[in-house]
Amino acid sequence: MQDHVEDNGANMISLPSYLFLSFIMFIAGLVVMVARKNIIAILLGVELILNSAALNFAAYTRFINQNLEGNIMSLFIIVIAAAEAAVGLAIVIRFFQLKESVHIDDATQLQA
Amino acid sequence: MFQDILFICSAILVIAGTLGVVFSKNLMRACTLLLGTLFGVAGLYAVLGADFLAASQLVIYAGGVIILMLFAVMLTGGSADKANKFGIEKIMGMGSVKTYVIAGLTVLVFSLTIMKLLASFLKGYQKLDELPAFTSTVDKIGTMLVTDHVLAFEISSILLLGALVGAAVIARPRRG
Amino acid sequence: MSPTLYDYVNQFEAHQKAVAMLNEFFGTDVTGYVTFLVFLVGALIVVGVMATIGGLGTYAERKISADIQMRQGPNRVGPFGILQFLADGVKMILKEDIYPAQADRLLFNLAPMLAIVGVLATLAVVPFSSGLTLANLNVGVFFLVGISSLVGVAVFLGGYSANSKWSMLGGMRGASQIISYEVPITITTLTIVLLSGGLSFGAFVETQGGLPHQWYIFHNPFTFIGFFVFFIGMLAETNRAPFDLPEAESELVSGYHTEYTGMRFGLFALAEYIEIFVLCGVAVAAFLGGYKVPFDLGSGVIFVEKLGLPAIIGKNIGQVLQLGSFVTKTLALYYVVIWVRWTYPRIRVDQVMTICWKYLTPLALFNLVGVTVWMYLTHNQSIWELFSHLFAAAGSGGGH
Amino acid sequence: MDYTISTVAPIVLLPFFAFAINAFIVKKFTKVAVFLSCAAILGSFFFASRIFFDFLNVFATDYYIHKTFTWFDLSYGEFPFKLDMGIYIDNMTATMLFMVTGVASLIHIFSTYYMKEDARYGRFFVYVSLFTSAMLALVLSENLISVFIFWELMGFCSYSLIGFYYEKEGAGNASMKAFMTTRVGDVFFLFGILAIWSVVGSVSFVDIYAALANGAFDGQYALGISLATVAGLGIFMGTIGKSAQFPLQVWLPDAMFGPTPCSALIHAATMVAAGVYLSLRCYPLMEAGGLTYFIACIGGITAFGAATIALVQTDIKAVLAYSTISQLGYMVLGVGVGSYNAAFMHLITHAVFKACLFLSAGSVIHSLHDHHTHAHVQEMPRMGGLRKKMPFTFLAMLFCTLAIAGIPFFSGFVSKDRILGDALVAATHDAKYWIPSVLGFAGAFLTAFYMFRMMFLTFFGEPRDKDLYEHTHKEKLSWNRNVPLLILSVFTLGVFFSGSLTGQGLIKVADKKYEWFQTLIEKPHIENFTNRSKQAFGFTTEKSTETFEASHYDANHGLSEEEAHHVHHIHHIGALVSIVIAFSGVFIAAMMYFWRSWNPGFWVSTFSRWYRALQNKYYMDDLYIKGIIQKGLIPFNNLLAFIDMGLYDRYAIDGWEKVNRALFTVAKWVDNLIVDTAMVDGTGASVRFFNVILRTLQSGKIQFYFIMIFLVLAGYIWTLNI
Repeated sequence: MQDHVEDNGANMISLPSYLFLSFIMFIAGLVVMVARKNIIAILLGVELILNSAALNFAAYTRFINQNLEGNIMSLFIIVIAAAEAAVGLAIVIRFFQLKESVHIDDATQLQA
Repeated sequence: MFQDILFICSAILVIAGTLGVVFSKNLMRACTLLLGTLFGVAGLYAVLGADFLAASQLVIYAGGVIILMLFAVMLTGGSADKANKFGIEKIMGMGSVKTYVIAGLTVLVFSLTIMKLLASFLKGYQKLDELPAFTSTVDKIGTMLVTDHVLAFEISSILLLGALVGAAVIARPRRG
Repeated sequence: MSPTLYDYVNQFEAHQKAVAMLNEFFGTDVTGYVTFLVFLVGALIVVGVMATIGGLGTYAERKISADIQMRQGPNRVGPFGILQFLADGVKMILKEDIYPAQADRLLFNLAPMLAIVGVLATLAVVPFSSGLTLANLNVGVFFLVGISSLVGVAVFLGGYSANSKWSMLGGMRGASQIISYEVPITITTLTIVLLSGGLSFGAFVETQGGLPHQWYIFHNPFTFIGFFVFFIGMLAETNRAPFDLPEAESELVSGYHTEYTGMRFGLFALAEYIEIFVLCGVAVAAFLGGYKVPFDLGSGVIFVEKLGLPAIIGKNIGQVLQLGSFVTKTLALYYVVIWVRWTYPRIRVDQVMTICWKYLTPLALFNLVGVTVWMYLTHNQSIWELFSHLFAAAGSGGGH
Repeated sequence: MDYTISTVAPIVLLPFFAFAINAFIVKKFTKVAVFLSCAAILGSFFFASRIFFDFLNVFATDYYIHKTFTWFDLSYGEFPFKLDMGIYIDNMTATMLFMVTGVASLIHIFSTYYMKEDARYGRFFVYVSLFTSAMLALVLSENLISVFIFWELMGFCSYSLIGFYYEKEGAGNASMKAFMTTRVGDVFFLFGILAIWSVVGSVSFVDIYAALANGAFDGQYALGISLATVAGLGIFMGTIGKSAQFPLQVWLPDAMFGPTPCSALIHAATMVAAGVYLSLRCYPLMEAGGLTYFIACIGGITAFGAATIALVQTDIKAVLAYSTISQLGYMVLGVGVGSYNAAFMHLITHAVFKACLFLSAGSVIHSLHDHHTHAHVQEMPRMGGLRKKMPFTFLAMLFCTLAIAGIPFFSGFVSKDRILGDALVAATHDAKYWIPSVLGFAGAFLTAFYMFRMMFLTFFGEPRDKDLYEHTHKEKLSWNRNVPLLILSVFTLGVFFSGSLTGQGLIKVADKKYEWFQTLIEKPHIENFTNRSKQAFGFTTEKSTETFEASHYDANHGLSEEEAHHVHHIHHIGALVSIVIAFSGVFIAAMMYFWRSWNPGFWVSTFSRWYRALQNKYYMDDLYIKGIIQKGLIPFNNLLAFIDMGLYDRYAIDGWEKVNRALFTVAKWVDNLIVDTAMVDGTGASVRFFNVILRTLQSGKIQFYFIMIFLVLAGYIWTLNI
């Protein structure tokens, strides 16, 4: 972050380390999406996956082409995640009003 | 050195938070731990020099999404017969051995494929300190948003408006 | 990349010589460690002072309320009872730490820490003076808005995890109130971002001047309205009266911290008082000229040139003047906040939301548009500059 | 003045918008709707008068504005099929616009008085607005197709307004009759347009003029008849239908079922005149087709025959209707004898005085209210002596009657006298023109007679129906009744049209624009159009490239001194004759109906057969209904019905059914065995079989879908060779 830090030798921070972290987040998100039966928990998993994607964008753009396109992409991913969370949670709350449940397997009908 | 410390802290936060989200039996805690993950990601952005991105991550996730999630958990947590008064302990359907086994198998398959994909990427890249430092990204991002990416910018604003109205319409209480 | 406290320290020769000596002594580059130490010391000083100010805030609150209600207030411990807060602190530390039976222990412990962390993290960007800013981030305002929303999460978690009706209601009220009032506050701050052309507090302050007519509050009518929008939103953000619904003692016992005891409760209280100071500081930096001192005394150049002082001393005198200017204005605003609390009655929950969404948010949007139009039409001149042009034009016989 | 869309379009669009808005609001906001209609037509009048005075200012015979835009272009290769729309404004158009908007404005205002108590007060204005806009669009049209479109639109409005009082017995039939009769002419009109298209490849007036000047019609024959004749005849048939000329005049008297202002506007001033206007526009074509004598004969017959029928009518509006037919006959006669200018002048003057006559008649009818039957009275035998009750209406009607009768100093004299003079000139050149000109003079005599008969019967003498007379209120002046009458009756003075008091240049009034009408309105000089250039339509600001010098009145009409002397001589004779005729007609009418010295009953009993023939309109309605329709069309219809039902249905369709039944039995076997059993049931079975397999995939469990998505994604990535 600062110019004078370059002297100190930041040795471990490279693209693979970022890819590893984003991989962990992605796999965790996948597990949450598949294993959990609570709709909100599944939304948490979606957030994790979106974050791993955004992190990948930012990392690639920093390490490979040093421009800001990836940052912009990450920004849009964050925006979309916010919109997704709002609508998704609204649907969950509506679903709960109708079914008294947030279990994913209760969501079997397209119509109330 | 600062960057190393910040990176290690953030990475620990991310990994711990992520594992917490996966294995926590309590949804409220899972949400809180997700907050930790998101802060960690913000820290990772900061290490990358993407200061605006980090701040956006904080504002949007910490300020908006997580509180929204907590609200949702609280509003849907109480199912009379299966949980206590506020649904903290026994929020239903947090997964069983069976589901975790299925998920584990899926993950195994998927991680193998990803590893195959990434194998060639994972060697021979520059370290962060060998790269030119990023100066401020704010004004550049601002310029790019209203020049090159203005269409995406406007569309995302429409998307947000749609999400706002849609969420309000979907969640509003109805008679009957 | 952003100017920090270290940059300020690094510009003095003595520091550079000391670092060079240490390098020789240890035989290796110790710049990084010195930087770390400088930040550590700076951060400790700031946090310590702010904790003291937070403590003194409780004292001030009690004294001022007593003054308004024609009482004495605390007057036993120390002169004028000024050490009362220390006694309170000791009392809180010594008290028994109680967990409610069905509470969620992890979250119950986490909540006050989140609150204090969120507040103390904001101190990193508060511009006490041009030198004493821990990190003048490029995205300072954005960072502050984001990190301070941790307080909202903390309030919510605190209310939720205690497993009590009062706490629950208080936490919900607090969270909804905090995330709602972030909207007008952020939009109002955006007007200042537009005017100053930067997201950092440094940019905010440096584009203003020392004298009131150079402040952004008097820059144009819209910012004048904007200041009050900001101030009202600030009261709600910090759960101060008349927006103290989350901890309304007459309805909810004590709101989200009903079940908290001892130092955990203390942390919540401290966080609240420090947050008030921080937000007052933001208001000062954004609208009231920040650390600027009139007649450019803050840079210290005048002392060097007129009084012949050494450059380092002149600069430091300037810094002290800046610090004094900032703290004076902030404390004045702090006084107003307390004054408001003991003057206005509490409003209802629905009125809180009505004020936010039906009045403040549209007003803030109107201000944003208004400032944009103003900037377009007047080429970013303040109303006083326009007047002076007008009078100059009138003096020179009309025309532009 | 440069003409852009904003200066011309409002003339048409204002009434049209009034119509479009009123159509929706008329039921709830009648007053607003009426106000909108009146305001719209006044706005039109404003814009039209701008154009008119601009043209008057330029004062050049050949000045015209022609702007077009492409409506559609379906040209393919060398087959041009392109239709332009646009405006064509010359002096005639400008005058016509001014007249139509002016008369229509006054009639709108009068209608606010006349229709006030009517149950469908607002709806009347809706129709009238639509009609006005269609009429103005027709006048502005630059080609025959758009003329035809608006022509039919006017026909529809006329139909609606004739049937306006649909609860009245006969109104519905009358509207149907008007519509169907004019349709006969319109079919020929369409033929004419097609004939023109086949020769010229365009239907624009200027293109037609250019084609005529370039001789495009030379040598173009179809079945041995020149195409110019076919085209001219077709278009003139349109005129016959619309302007109620001799064979097709039967609809106009029945059209009087409509409200009187509508009769004034549509069936006197504008729509029926549109036919004559069209003939004048296409005059070079008629000339090239050699149709002038035919046209003159039709005009003469109509002028005289309608006048004879008018002699015996007792309904005040019927008299006016027949007089309208008769006057239209004069215009057509004018077209036929080459009196282009006078025919158009008669169109304008007639529009003014006939509108005024109808409005006055309406005023009379409106005042005469039979309190037994609760109906308005139109029968002249029940009137009489009304002069004292309604002096203002009497004066207005007197002026108009003087005008129509051809009394000097009035506009009718100026225009009709010129037509008759030109007819005499034509007769001296070619003896066969004696027939139409003599018919014209005879008609003029009859006109003076029957119009004054109407005046005397209505306004003079003793009231014949005392009861009715007693209940008639003395006329009160009201602005929306009397101002239109006043303005119209002032404009019956000839001086406005000729620039001199008498119309023969005896006393000049306006020196500068002296004889503006005769100077400005001339036959289209088709040789000017050979190298025509269109101006693009739209928001142009550039000035018209052509510059025109002001024309001057040429008393010799471009003829040599000697010929001009001859023509003037004949004109003087004609003027003298028509003055004598007019006054003798008035005198005889006065002898019969004012002084009552001569008994009209004597004439009735002497010529009783003729009288019956006249009362039955020469049996023409009977001829059409009993003769053509019952003897011709209905048997033909029956024949077609027999062919359809007796032959086609019985043999072709029923026979086909038998064949089908036979095929059906075969097909049934095939269907049952192969299609149903093997294919349909087999498909069902196979679907059921796969269903069992696929059902497990679509379980509705979203997490199963997640897994599938991830696995497919994984498989895809695995196959990537990076």
